[in-house]
Amino acid sequence: MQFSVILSTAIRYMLPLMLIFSIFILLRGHHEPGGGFIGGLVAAAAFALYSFTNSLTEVRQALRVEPRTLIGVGLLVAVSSASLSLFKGLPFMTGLWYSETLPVLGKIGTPVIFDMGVYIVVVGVTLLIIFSLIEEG
Amino acid sequence: MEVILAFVIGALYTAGFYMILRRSIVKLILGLGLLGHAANLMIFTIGRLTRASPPIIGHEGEALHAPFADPLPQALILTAIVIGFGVQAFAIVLVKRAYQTVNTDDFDQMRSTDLQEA
Amino acid sequence: MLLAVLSGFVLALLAPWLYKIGRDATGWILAILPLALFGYFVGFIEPVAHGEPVSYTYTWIPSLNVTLSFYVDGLSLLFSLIITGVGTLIVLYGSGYLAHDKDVNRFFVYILMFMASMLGVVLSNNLVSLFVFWELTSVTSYMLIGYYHEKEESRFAALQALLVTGAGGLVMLAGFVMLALQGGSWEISDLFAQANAIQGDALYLPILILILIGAFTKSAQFPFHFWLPGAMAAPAPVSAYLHSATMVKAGVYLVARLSPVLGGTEAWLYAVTGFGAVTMVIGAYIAWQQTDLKRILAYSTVSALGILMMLLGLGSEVAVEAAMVYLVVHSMYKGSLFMIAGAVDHETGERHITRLGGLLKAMPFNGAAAVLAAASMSGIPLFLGFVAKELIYEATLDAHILPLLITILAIVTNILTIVAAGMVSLKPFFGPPIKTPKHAHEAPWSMRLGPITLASLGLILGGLPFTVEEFGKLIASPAASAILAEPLEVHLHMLPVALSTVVMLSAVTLLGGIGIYLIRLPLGRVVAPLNAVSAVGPEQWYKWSLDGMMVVAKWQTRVLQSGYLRYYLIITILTTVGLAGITMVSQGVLQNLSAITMTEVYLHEIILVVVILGATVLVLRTASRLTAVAGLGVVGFCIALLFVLFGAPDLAMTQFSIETLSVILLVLVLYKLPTFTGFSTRFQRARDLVISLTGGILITTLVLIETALPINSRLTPYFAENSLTLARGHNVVNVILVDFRGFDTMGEITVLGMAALGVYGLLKLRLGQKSPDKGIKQPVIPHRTEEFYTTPVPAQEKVDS
Amino acid sequence: MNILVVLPILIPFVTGIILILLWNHRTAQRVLSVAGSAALFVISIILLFTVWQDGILVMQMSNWPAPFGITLVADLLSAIMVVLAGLMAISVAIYSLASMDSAREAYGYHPLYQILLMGICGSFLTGDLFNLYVWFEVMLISSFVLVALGGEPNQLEGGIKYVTLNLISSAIFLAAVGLIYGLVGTLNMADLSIQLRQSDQPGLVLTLAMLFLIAFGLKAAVFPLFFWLPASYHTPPVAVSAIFSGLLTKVGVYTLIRVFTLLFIIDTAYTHTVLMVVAGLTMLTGVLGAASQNEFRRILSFHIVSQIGYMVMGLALYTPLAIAGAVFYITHHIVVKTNLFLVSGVVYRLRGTYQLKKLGGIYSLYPLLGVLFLIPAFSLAGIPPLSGFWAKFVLIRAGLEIGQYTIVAVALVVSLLTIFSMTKIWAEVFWKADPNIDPANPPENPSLGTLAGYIVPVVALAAVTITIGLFAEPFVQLAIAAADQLLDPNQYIQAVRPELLEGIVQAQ
Repeated sequence: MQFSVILSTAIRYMLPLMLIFSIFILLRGHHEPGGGFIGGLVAAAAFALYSFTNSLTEVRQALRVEPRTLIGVGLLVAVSSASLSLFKGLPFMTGLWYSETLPVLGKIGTPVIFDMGVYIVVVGVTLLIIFSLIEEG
Repeated sequence: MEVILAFVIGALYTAGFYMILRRSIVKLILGLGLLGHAANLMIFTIGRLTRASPPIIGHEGEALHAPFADPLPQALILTAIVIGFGVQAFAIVLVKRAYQTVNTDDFDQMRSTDLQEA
Repeated sequence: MLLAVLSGFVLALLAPWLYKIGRDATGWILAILPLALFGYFVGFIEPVAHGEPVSYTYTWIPSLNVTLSFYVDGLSLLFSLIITGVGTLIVLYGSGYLAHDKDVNRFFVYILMFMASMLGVVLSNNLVSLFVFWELTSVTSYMLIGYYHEKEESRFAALQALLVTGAGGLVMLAGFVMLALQGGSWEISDLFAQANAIQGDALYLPILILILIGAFTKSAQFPFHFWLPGAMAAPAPVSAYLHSATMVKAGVYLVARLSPVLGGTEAWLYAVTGFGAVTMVIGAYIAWQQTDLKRILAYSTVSALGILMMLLGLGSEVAVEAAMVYLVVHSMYKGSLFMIAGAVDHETGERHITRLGGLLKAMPFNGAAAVLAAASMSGIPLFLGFVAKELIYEATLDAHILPLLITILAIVTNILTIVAAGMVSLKPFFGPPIKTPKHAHEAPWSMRLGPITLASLGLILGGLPFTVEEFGKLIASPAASAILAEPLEVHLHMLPVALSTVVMLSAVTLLGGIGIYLIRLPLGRVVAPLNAVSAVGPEQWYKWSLDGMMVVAKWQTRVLQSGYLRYYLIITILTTVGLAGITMVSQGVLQNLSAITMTEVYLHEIILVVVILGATVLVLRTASRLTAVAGLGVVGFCIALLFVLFGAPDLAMTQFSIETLSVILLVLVLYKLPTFTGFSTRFQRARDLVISLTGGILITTLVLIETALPINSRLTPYFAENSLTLARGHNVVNVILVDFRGFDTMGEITVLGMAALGVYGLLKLRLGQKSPDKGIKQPVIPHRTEEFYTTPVPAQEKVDS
Repeated sequence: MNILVVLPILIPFVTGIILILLWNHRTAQRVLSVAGSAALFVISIILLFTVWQDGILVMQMSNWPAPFGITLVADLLSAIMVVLAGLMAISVAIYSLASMDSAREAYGYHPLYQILLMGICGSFLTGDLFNLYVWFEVMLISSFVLVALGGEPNQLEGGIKYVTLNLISSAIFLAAVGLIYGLVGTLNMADLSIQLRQSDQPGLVLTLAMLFLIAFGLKAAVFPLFFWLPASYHTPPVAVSAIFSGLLTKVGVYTLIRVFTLLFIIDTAYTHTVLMVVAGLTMLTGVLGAASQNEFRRILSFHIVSQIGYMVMGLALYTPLAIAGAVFYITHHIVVKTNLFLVSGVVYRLRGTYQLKKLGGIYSLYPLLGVLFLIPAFSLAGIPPLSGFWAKFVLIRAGLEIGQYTIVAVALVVSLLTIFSMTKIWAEVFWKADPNIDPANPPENPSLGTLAGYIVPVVALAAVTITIGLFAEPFVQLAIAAADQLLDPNQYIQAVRPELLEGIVQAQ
């Protein structure tokens, strides 16, 4: 696929923007339509677009981690946030909330962190599938 | 609207079943896709339809006020869609690989694991 | 007592190790156990003969009323003595017979286990325990008959014996359970008191039939007798022990044991006596036409078992006494003859009597034993066999049904038995010597002890008035009383006290036997045409039913497991529609359809619906993959729009993004696959459409009915109320996803992750060919070089496995 | 609240995650996989003892009261199933170390294995119908990947059938869950138990019951929905076959027992008659299928179908003893069937084929292996005093107690045919002389000692079979106690949330 230089440059600059947008969707999910799943897809789409204009090696470099590892990390984040309550003697996944409101993030609690885990997993999954298929040719 | 959708769902199921009964492995995948759509739409309809009141609590209120769309079926479908996607992605690739090994789209060429060796 | 029964199992498990130490002496060491047990049971003779039965109970599975309870009365004691006594001799004999066999240690394992199981059968008071041991005898006999397992014949015979006795056992188990449920107890001794209640019950006849089938298969009664001659594929010690002295008598034992509970009725009389009589004649008739030593003995054993069954069916005092005496007599002479036959076979390499003769000089001990045993078998005075035969005639003359017929049959049987006795004892050992494959010589001591002991016991017990009487008083009568459940007074006499019909019959029998023996060869040629009947005999039934089963099995598997995925799917869809549809119709669910009401519909919604339907038709009809994928995508996007219209923005966003991904994925993958080819005929398409329609109609009906009913979600009000206050989120759907039902989401992302790993693995890992090195682990592939697999492998040849 | 309820899900999950993160560290993966499985086994035993002592354990996920959140429930049946899962997990994990090829290990065999266990344990423990769907999917996707991983042609062919039919089952299940929510507006099983019993639409409830019967019946491989099993179970590496054969169909049976003792008891005369017919036909077709096969693992696969029939028979008879029989049967069967597959793998390791015709002479060379085969084989065939005998005995007794003679007769006939096909394997593989003996080129015959990784789990499972057989009492007691719980749904509801029971009282 031959993309014009303009497109390729545009995508290069869009990448961080889209990532920020995806995080925005992730964070607002608790209150407005959005959430980790859709956010993750947006982020994955950003990398996917990037991979159409650049070689896979470059995309991997930009990503820095293996998509496979992202899956693991995402699941780990999710399960850790869910397990926190166990240490407080509460049932698994009980939402724990930090009492202060943080800048940007707003109210932070384990359900939100769990959603971040979802986000990471979705990025990892999507990229792993796409990368594998592209490598397959 | 529920009545109309009931028939749409039925049509989707019929089409899905018909597609998976073909001998083509590609049609199988398309059929499974149709069935997935049908199932999601069905749960959505079963949860009853409410027009244009998403289950989001306004910033002034403490709770949802009727009328609002039932959020639970939505959450269930969302989960089901995502799971369905994952499973289908795998199934698609499986079909592709199977095609590569037997080199045909014809299911009738894929009977060896069921049959006795001569 | 528990130790006595179980010690055999323990020793069996130790036998292989003992063999490593003991080698050739192992038999002598192992024989100590049965001998000790024999001594142990001898200790019971006095008390049991004089007093009450002894019982022992050990708990096993109280929840199921299963106890390890043992009951020593005259009957079980008599059997225990035979089992341990003959067992001792057999272990010794076996160690000699199989001395040069590399698998002799396995023989020891199985024979000891068998002995212990057999002891368990005859001593168990609990129906379930009895069955447990019963089946163990079947299994151990399977292993023993199949001892020479590399021969097809052995495997066939072992399986045949196992299936026939196993089938009977299973039937019997049902009978046992019903018996226990009717009788209110699982302990046999408790059931004695319930005899009237059980016999009066409507289930009595089924119970009787079921249990008798078990007993008849085990004791080789017609029409199940055929497995016994087949079992002659076993080594001689096994035949001598299982197929003459012990296992085949288990059915006889069971009938005797349950006589007080089930016996005494007309049904019992006709069934047990009838089958016994038929078996005894058929067995004897076939026996004298055989030429193989072991087969002669096997059929004559069938005949003897028939006699025993018949006597138990008659059920009179003298009949039962006769049965017990004959049981002992038979175990002794037949055990010894089997061992002798084995010794002959072993030392000469030949067991066809036509090719044997004049062996007495080479094998004097075995020859002498053969003569003694045959004398007892023929019922010559001074031998215990004579006493038994007198009693049998007494019993048949006294029968409640058809005394004349039964007596005649008994005479015929006894005459033929004498012929068989002559054939196995006189023919091989006397007359002109015939050259045999191996140079004939006497067997080692381990193999002489058994035949000599057992054969001479017939003379010792039957040759003196004192021994005969004591034998009757201490052994036979207590056993008979146990069967009749009342003390009985039958005295045994060495010789008849007066010249009676019975004595005349004995004389006729003896003379007839000698006469027929002399003309047996010409007679055999005369009756030979009759043998064609055996081509449709029970053995054929067994083969036919096995073949028939295989035909049915193959046919149904070919039909069901056809390999066509679409048939599997058709069956699945039709089953679903059928089960749910029948239920709906029969349970009156369809009435709810009348409650359907049409609610308002807007034009844009109609348009969406039309687009969905149109796209669906496109998917169905297009010949292009990409068009089909596009159609599928349109359906998905339209559904997403429906979600938007009906208040589900999260759902819509998800559906949009997923649909996009799916389409990309489908295009990426299907791009390289071929275009559709029309595989199916017009008929198939019509058929499939009808099947699919039934599925669609089912779903539509269900949705129509449900949406017509009022909804009452028990959960939603709670979510509406608490999402913000307790779970701190405005978006209720998201709150449900990450909090109320966050656990679902955890599973969901796990599915996603695994699916991605699966895609990755499927695309990269291609172990196309079977590993060439005979299944030994795949060649070790460097672990980190994933590139190794990324080279696309060309489409492989289909490899069948 | 007791953390034990969630641990059987968490342990394999966390293990699986760590294994994904340690993707390229083969040794660490192998060690951790076994360690995780061992931990699961230990925890499962503690769980069972706790439930046995203290009654049903419950945890409300996210601390929302039932029926609003998701509830995890460990009653005796669940706990027993989890213990069995743990036992299979550790046995097959060890076996995998020896038998799994490094290629598959490099592509995620170990993490997938753990996630499979997670899905299985989740299915056993959840008390929520939709959550059950999710765990089913977790289990299924892992099993899909495990069936196909390696990409051998057979695997792909069998895999497509396996995947398609199971997807259909999932679709029916999902639709049925939706319909049930639409009907009574709840998903919690305890709550459903009440609502469905009191539904004013009994006919509709029965219709939905049939949909669940199909969905779970397909997973359990009952007649006429079992096709996917014989088509696929013999295609993946034997360790995968083994864990599947032991656990996957039993998840289907477990859910059948669960929903037909807890949810759909509105008209047992109707539902359980259907189950009875299904049970009989499943037993028969399965065993006949086995009789017609000539390949080690195919025979075993068809036998799974046949044996499932016995378990359904226990459920269909629906008396305390019968349900206990079903529970006992599952216990026995999982151990025995897995072990038979493991033994088939040892034979394959020695001879490189599963074809009976090409095998032979194993008993002469490896008498110990022969015994190790005979123990589970005879147990499967119901030879006393091994575990399978007691399982069949209880069911036969339960059937005769209520005069269900037909199903008992079928069970007995099938039992005989089971003996037939087990002895067929025995005669062909072990007794018969090796047909390929080539004196010039004798086959390599490694001593069993060098195959310790194969043999240790086989010996352990054989020991369990013997223990269950000889010391059956505690196992029978456990099964009876589990059955008592199952037949009294209010115990379950009471444990989940006592307030739910008030609904019943009001309605009556």
